[in-house]
Amino acid sequence: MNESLSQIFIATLLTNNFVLAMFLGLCPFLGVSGRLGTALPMGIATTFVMLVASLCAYGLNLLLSAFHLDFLRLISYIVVIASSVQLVEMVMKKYSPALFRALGIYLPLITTNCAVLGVALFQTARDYDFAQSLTFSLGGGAGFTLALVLMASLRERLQLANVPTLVQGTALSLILAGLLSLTFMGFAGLGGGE
Amino acid sequence: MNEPTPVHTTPSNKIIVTMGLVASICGVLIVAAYESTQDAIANNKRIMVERAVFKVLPGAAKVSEYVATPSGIQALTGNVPDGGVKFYAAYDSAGALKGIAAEAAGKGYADMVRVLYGYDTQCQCIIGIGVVSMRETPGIGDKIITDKEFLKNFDALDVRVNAEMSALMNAVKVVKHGTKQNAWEIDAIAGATVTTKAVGRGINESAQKLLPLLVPHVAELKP
Amino acid sequence: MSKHRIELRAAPHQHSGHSVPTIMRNVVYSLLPICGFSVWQYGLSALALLLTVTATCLATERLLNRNANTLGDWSAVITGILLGLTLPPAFPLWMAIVAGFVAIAIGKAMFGGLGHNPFNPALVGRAFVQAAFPVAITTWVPAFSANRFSEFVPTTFTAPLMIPPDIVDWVKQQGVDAFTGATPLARWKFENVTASAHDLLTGTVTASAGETSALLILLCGAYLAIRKFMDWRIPVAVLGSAALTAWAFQLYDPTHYPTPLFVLLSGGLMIGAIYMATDMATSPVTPVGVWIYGVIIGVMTVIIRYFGGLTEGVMYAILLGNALTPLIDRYTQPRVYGTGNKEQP
Amino acid sequence: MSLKKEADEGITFDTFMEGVWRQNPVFVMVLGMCPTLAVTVSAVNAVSMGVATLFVLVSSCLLVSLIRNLVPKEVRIATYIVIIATFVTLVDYIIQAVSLSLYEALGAFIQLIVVNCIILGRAEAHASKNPPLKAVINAMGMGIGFTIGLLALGATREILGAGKLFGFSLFGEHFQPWVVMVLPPGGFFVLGGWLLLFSHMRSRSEKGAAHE
Repeated sequence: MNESLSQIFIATLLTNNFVLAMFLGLCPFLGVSGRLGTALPMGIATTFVMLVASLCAYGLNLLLSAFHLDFLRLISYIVVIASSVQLVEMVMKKYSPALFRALGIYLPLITTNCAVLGVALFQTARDYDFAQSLTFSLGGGAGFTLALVLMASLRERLQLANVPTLVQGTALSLILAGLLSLTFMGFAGLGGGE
Repeated sequence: MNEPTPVHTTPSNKIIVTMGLVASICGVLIVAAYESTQDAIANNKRIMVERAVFKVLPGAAKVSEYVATPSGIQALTGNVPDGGVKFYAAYDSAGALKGIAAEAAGKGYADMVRVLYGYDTQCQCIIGIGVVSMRETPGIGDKIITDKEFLKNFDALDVRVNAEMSALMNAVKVVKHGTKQNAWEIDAIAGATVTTKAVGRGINESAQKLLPLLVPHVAELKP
Repeated sequence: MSKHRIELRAAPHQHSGHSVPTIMRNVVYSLLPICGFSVWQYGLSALALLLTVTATCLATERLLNRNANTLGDWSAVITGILLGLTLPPAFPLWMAIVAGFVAIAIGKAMFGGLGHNPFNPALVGRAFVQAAFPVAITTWVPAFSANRFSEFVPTTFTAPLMIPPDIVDWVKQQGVDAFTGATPLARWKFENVTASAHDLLTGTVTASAGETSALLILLCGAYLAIRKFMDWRIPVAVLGSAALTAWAFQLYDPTHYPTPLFVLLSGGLMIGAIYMATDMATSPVTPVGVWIYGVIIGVMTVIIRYFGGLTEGVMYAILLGNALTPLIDRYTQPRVYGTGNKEQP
Repeated sequence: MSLKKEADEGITFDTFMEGVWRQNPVFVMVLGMCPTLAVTVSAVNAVSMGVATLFVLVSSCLLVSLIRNLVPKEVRIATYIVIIATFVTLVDYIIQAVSLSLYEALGAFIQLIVVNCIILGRAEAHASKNPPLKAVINAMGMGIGFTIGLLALGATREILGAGKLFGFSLFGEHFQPWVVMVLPPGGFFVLGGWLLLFSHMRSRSEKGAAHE
């Protein structure tokens, strides 16, 4: 539909945050959010892969629609995402070894991040054009990073708290995520346009 | 588990053969599934569209898909062309045109609110709406389905097209609860203003685009 | 207790000259006039609501800390009163019990109790019931109705788990003129009608039990600030930034945006800025951090009110501020003495 | 080789029960979270999603196990992903053919089964090293465990969030739904609550064992 770019960006960043409202990318969200130092690079790496995946998916979708090969969409998306992760890894290793050292270990994890495939699938389902798709992936990545960083900073702080042993671990992360999600509900309606 | 094995690489022709084998198995499976479910899916989609259209245009018995473009209207085949607007023409069992249905969408409280509205070509007004999809707050936003008073707005919502056939004579507008005066205004639901406005904006946008293209060609619609 | 007047910033406050129970007790004292006013304004239903929420908070606190008696630190009482004050006076009591339980259980006990909770417990409870019961939490009753001391609002004693009855007819019988059933903020947002500053200051408007009289809340807050039981920077930062933001919007389009005074006095901004944003466990420690935190809350409040789907944004703005607190602390941390000028890895 | 030894081990009851209880993907391993939280707003959705995942899991593991000796190590993961994507596409079409309204309720999350870590995890860790029958039985256990987990979540959220179970009203028409339960925060809270319950039960049984 005719959503403006700023609407899409605000929606994916805040109101329909990928992690906190759409539950995309939860595995890394719960797994890698233990330390602030790793959360930010992970978020940036994911955003970057999302952008690449979104570009590829856009082109691929044009191609598949032109040849009426819709049934190959899922399989080709996942293959493209897996190989673009590989490609990003190789390019990074060659041209920016420092960045590679910082992000390298997260890249393979991103292949099975449902947020990345989610970007590709949702932009197709919503019939976004090129600019909309790019904005969607950027906003999604930024939203993922925001949620990850917030979560990591909270969890780091709670390491000093005497959290009951029963609650420690994933349950605590989930409750924190629930509270963050509750907080983000306050953004509902932002960017709705009067 | 992963004992350090001496580096041994599989010859690339073996890799290619295996991948080819796997790919062909998968290809066969997908195509088989696609072919065998195609009819059922098309049938399901048709039933779904019919059910939605019949709800907003009571008395209809048959639906066909059309597209309106600046150069006229034609039956829809394949994708909707750029600048075209998709709509449904509904006929009663005798084959007479019962009305037009089209989709409208507006940004609501949580996400896009998508509705289907029924348009009567005689009175040039909207005579019913149904929700296609929405994620509004249950208990508040979903009043647009349940609130009888609100649905009365769509008994005969005026969407006449102006003489130049360029836009609606009066834009559809959402007004504060209890202040509806004109037939082209929608009386908002108290406490669910955001969702109501989304519906109003969506209908206005869609009608402004579709009706000027459609009205000059209504006579061409035949079952 | 020491006689030195040492500046109190935020936790850890062991050396500030005030013990935790002392501060907490004084906060409770300062809240009593506000409670009294809301009971005078809304009558029996408000009284029942405040008592129920506070009792629930205390009971939950006791239940979840079976080994240590943590009731003595008064914190559960504060949570209860604040939560009660942010709820609509006619809120069904069973829902109030849910709110109180969630506030203490999910908001505090889950994280190890007082001082460890990342979010303000009262606001956690309030945000939970806001999301759970969106209709009941926006059902308002008129202030100063004639029968307020002789009868309860019909919704107060709704059977547990059931939908509260419709009170439209009941409100009509109260003989209150021109009751719109909407808060000043909602009326501004949807009808572009702003309430007068006089009404907002004295509390003759429709709102939650404790967010009506801005003047009274301001006075009680001043008491706390003067006695140094509260960091005055936070309310100043919140209110100041909210007023500035509102002023900027009004310059831009005076017909559409209300005056800064309306923004300051309406809704829960006053009680939020003074009593909730200042919660020591959930606000930053560093002086710079405190200012950043306050400004974020003030600006977000105005943005949510103006552009969001909700009419009131204070609660979510403070929760967001709470969520950002660890980050703010981390990036405004003063360098530890003796670590040199190098940045820490 | 350890691979050989493992393959020779017989099929025990635990092959099946491992996924249902001891290694339950939802409550113990906390895997496959996206669909777990996103679609479990009602019991029907939860079961449908669980069965769809079960189907993909079992068929992928079967195929992976059948060709386990053919696939070169280098392209192992790529092959598995292609196989999984194939079966997900299959499920996608089947659900569309069965019920479009169910399809719309589950949305894009059917296709997101591809990146459900349970499936790739099982294919890689179990099916690629075991004969077909054993792989299928183990996958079946995992899938059923996953479905049970989803059902527990979906039922809780539907009962509280709508006062219904499988669409049937439980408390009469005056029940006040807890809207938050069908919203995203409710998903997090309910799963968190179930995990708390599980770890509580586990610590109880451990204590009990210690006392004996």
